Amino acid sequence: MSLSVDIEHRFDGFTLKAAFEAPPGVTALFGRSGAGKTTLVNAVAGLLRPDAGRITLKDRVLLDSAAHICLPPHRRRLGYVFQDARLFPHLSVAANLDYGTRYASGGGTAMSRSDVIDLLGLAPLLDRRPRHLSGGETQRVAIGRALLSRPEMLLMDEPLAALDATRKADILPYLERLKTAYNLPILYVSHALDEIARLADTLVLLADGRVHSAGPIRTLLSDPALVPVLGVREAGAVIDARVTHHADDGLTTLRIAAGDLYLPGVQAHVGDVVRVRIRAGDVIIARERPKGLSSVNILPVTVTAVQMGDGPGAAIALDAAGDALLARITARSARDLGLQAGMPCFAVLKATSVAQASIGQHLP
Amino acid sequence: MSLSVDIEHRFDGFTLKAAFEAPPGVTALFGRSGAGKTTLVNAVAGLLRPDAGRITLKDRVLLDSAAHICLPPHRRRLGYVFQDARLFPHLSVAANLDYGTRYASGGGTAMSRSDVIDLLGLAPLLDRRPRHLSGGETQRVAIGRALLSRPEMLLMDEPLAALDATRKADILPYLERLKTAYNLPILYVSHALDEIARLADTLVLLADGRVHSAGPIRTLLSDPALVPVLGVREAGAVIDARVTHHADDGLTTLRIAAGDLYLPGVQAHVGDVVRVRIRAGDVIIARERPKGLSSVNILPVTVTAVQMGDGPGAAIALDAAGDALLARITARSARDLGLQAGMPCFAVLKATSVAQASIGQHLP
Amino acid sequence: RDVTVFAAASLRGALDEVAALSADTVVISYGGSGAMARQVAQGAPADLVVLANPQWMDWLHAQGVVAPDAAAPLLTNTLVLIGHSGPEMPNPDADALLARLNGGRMAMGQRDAVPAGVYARAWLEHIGAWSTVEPHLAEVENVRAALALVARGDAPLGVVYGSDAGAEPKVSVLWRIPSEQHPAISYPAAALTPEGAQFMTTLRSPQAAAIFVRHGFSLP
Amino acid sequence: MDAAGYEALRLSLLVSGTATLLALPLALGCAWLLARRDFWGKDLLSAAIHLPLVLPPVVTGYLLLLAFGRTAPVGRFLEQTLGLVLAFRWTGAVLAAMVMGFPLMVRAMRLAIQAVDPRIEAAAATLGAPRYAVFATITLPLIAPGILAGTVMGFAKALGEFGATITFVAAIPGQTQTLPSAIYSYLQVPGGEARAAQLTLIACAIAVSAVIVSEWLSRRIAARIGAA
Amino acid sequence: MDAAGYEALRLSLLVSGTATLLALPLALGCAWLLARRDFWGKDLLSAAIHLPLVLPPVVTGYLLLLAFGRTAPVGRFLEQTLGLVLAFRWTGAVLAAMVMGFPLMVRAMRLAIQAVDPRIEAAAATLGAPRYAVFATITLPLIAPGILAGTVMGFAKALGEFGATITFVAAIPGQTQTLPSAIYSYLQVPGGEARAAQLTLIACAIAVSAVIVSEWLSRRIAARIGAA
Ligand SMILES: Nc1ncnc2c1ncn2[C@@H]1O[C@H](COP(=O)(O)OP(=O)(O)OP(=O)(O)O)[C@@H](O)[C@H]1O
Ligand SMILES: Nc1ncnc2c1ncn2[C@@H]1O[C@H](COP(=O)(O)OP(=O)(O)OP(=O)(O)O)[C@@H](O)[C@H]1O
Ligand code: MOO
Ligand SMILES: [Mg+2]
Ligand SMILES: [Mg+2]
Repeated sequence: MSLSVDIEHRFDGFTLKAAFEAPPGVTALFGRSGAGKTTLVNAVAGLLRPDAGRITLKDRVLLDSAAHICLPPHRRRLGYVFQDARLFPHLSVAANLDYGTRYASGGGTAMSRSDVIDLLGLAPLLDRRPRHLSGGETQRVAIGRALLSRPEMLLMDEPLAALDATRKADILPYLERLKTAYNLPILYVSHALDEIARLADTLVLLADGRVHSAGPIRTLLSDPALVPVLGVREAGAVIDARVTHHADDGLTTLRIAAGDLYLPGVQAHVGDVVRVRIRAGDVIIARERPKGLSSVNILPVTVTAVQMGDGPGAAIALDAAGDALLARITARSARDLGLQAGMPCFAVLKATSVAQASIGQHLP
Repeated sequence: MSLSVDIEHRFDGFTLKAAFEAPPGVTALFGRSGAGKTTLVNAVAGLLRPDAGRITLKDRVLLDSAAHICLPPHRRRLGYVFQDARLFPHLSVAANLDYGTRYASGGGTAMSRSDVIDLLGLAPLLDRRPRHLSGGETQRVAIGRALLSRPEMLLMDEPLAALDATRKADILPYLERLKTAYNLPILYVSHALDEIARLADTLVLLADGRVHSAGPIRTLLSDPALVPVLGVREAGAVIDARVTHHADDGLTTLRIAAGDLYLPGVQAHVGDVVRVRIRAGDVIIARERPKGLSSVNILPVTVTAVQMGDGPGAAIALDAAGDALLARITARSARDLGLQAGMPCFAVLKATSVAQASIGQHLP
Repeated sequence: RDVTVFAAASLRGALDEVAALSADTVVISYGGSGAMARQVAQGAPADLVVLANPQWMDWLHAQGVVAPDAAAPLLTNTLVLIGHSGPEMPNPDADALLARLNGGRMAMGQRDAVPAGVYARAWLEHIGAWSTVEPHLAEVENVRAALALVARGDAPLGVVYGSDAGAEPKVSVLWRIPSEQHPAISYPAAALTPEGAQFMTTLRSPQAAAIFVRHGFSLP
Repeated sequence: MDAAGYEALRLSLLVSGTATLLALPLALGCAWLLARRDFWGKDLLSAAIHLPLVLPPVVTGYLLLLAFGRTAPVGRFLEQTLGLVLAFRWTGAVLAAMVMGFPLMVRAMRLAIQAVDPRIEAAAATLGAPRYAVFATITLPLIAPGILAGTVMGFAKALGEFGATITFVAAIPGQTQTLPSAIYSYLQVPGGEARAAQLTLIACAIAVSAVIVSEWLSRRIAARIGAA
Repeated sequence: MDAAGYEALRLSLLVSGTATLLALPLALGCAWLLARRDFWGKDLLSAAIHLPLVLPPVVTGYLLLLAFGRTAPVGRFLEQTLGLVLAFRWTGAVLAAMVMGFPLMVRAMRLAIQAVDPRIEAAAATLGAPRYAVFATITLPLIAPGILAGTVMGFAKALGEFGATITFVAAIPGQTQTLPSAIYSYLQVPGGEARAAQLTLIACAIAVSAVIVSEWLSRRIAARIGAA
């Protein structure tokens, strides 16, 4: 276990009581506004001393209220990207970044300053004062500062919320590299399931200060029962696929047990196993293999469960030669097509609707 | 014209030179981080006095540097939701809200305090101090405060960025109601094209301090040339449809020139005209009418333009009996299907993939 | 070696000139008599003290700092009634003073704290005017402030030393108070070291006497 | 304590209290000007405000006499127009205490104003609050700790002021003789230490109470506005 | 100006400068304690720091004399252990100036510390900075305006201090006679006004220069840390 958390804390009118284990990799904290995400991260960082609990990182005890242990923040060696940036107002952007390096302990992950500056596009900002930055620029500097502090774990509280899609798409692969190449565990707060699906290995769903469910992202995202919790639009399965070919027209062939997928813009090398997120809403079900469609991804599947919702939708769990898929279609279609468990059919996936951001590198 | 802006301002290393007209309704400012969105909104609000320019709201001159007119912020009667909330730290949430009402001029839009509190879920927070709020809670209070100040126009700088999808979905219809029922013009900064497509009537694309393009949202969103600018995932056409029937299973039938659409969760009344956003990535093209699909929306269309991108994608402009549609498919599929201008074919839209949030009420 | 003298502030000027007569380097610290007495008792590096007030010299005797025979009066001074302008007031009584004050106040040193104030009070009591004049006093922290009040016309009358009044053109002496109407105004001096004793001889020299007289003091 | 002591105590409290209250708005105005405005002569204003700190109090008192004495131009003007006499009145003691405490008050308030985030004030302006209302409803509450600190300092200084007061308005029992000048005069007499000590203890007690009240208030304010 | 005037000026600058520098760290420590810590007796500490403001300077000087005189317990102890003699030396004048300026310094710094957002300090801690480093690299630069203000006030007060100094260490030319006590003693003799005025002008000039320098510095600091 990388991080293990079991804490309890009461505010006036709000109680956080959460326990979870975060294996190496990225653990996402997901939950509505006010669910307790920031409170929890603050406790991990040592900025909030919970009423009771125990937090360990690898073999280090960060907090053990029973043993009266509470490591001060500066000895926890965690890099924290705050929801509210918290740049040092009296330091230039460059000095803000260097602050991270200044007190970096020997350990942790070595990232080069110039890499960080390039990635986050900070070069033109280096001489600026924080108060002359735009919202997104501020947040990028905050990310850079945390990255440069050589932390043993990164805590990121909605780090990309202030960023535009292009910038997000630039930064996400880098975060992935942190986790794979540098083996840096990340605790990642976000309300964008997109980012989470791409980055996270583990998902912790917080609701009202309690852990609603926690587990491997694959399992949770393809659980039809969680569709209402995660939001209708965001549900979708995550499957592993091996890169077999990059074609000249930019499409990459990926092999899964059920057949081949053709996806654009996959960056991995041939032979790599990548993670592909297929949103339930992007899957069409056909009784017969359709022809003359612009969709090049058509997989034979078997219906494993049909879950009719309260509304007009239905969640259909599918088995694609062992991989779990999730489709969200209208209840009317489900009836019209006569879908039921065990029925063989075809899943049509739009190649372009497999979001760029949803293709992530898989853990080695 | 509701708002007319033509300003120029230089910061060290950044120049804003933007002119645009915002007709009544919602005008979205869209652009990358650092494009100058906040700077522009600040100029409209009177918090930044641009080097030169002219800003008028309806028939009131807010700024005319040639005539040395610069109305102070408190006489501009604009409600500003800041990117960084800016709640009054010494006042409770309730008092923050009431501050808006206290100095409200007689004019502007009357919204009831209890409505605002209900909508934004502020009831449990009323006695709290701002520093005891979570990020999302803070932003909700900021929105409420601006709404209650009876402004003649709302300025919203990424108001929903800190909110989760569910909360966003709750608030968006309300903003729509402000614009339709109360006729309140809104200048809306966002980097979520989703929100923009749903709310905005006019889109102003800022890039590097300049207006890249501006115009009715319908035109800009279905312009294949803007696909790279807006982001591959977010491009998509917006069309108007009339509600003809609400079925018991929750699907609503909408009439457009090319035929019927079946969409879930449409809230409008029978007879209303609503706006439907159909993302380019959610459209599949078929040469023949497909059968046995879970997709119930299949429209006969004609290809009007095929634009091959640099990468693996292709943007296909379609004409559906007069309505412009945009499809994004792989270049390979475009070639395989032999798509070219003038060719008749079928557009398959997943009912559930027409996002809930993309169905908005149309201006009366 | 330097000679250090602690002296009453009202002696500055005269004493500075006298010090110049000495072959030694004379360093003079001016201050209030009470403060100086306390400092000497606390071991101040004074070779000689000149106070404006015999009471504090007595106190120093009592503290055992100064031998009873080491101290002797060095100078005396006179007390004068001054006014901003107007005719002289020989032998004033309470009514005359009140009339001349005409609703204004009489400036003088604080009745207990400032030596000149102590003498002024004694005089007023002697002529039986104290209870009448007392409500019309303006007591200040030093004689010069009293002088300033009269010079500026803020107070019609004041009681100060003769040595102070002579040098201020904006006030006129209305009445030189006879010395028997108040306790003797005496500046006792005491040498604390041999160096101090040596400077004492300079102080008592005829040249010094001339300087003191020129500044309005008298010799005992 | 004897009657004179009581009288001095009463007067000290009256003078210090009045001086503090009167100086408050003026000091606030100066603090605001110095913190937020740029104007010609700003540094000189700041220097002038600091002067009473630098000059021996007696000199300040003397200068007050030159300006506000009965025969002085300003003093005459005040007497003729407002009927306000400062010389030898408790009102003059109030003026002296105001002048001496002023630099302390201004500085504390200025620091507090400088620490207010102007973006918060801007937010209030966009909600329609005119400038004075922004000041009253946002700035003022946010600088409450500074106002409180300035008030305590000003009051304490006023309570301890003596040199300028006695030079300007003398030490008239019941009118202008405050606690410190009573203490001073006791200290000048051999054997007066005991009574001086008694009055000193009273002054200390007042100061300690004022500080304790202010610390309590400051904690309440901090809890309200969320300062550390 | 005569040699004595120069001497007094030199000594005043030496004493005020030394007092300000020595008091600075101590005042900073007290300010930090009062702003950030809660402990038993906090209000009493605060009251004690304010006392020199409330008491007539002469009383403060007298108390210093009682404590640090050559024959007084603390004075003797200091002399025997550290060889440090305060009584009637310029070092004593430094002590008196420190004590008198202390409340002003502490208050300015305390206000500044209270205005620092602890969340910014917390951010530094998460980046690995130990507590002293957070203070040195974050808190200290952010409270620079307060330190500057405290320094100016303390220096100004030290420059103007007179009652406590003359009571504690007398006014020995070249040793303990500072500008204000020279001014005071000139004011005591007939015809001394002109020289008193001259020295007063010099004191004013120093004060004005100090304030102008501090205003300039304060603008630079504001530009750096982004205060209003
Ligand atoms: N100091 C505090 N005192 C009282 N209540 C608090 C305090 N801090 C947070 N809360 C409350 O605790 C709850 C959880 O807050 P937290 O900041 O952890 O939420 P969050 O999940 O991070 O939300 P968001 O997504 O909006 O940032 C909220 O209801 C908040 O109002
Ligand atoms: N006071 C200032 N001085 C110098 N440059 C500034 C100042 N304020 C903003 N800028 C710069 O102007 C540019 C535009 O800033 P602005 O805040 O308007 O961006 P934005 O479009 O709102 O970005 P974001 O989406 O990140 O909030 C940025 O490059 C920013 O760094
Ligand atoms: O010389 Mo004195 O002791 O001020 O009257
Ligand atoms: Mg949060
Ligand atoms: Mg912005």
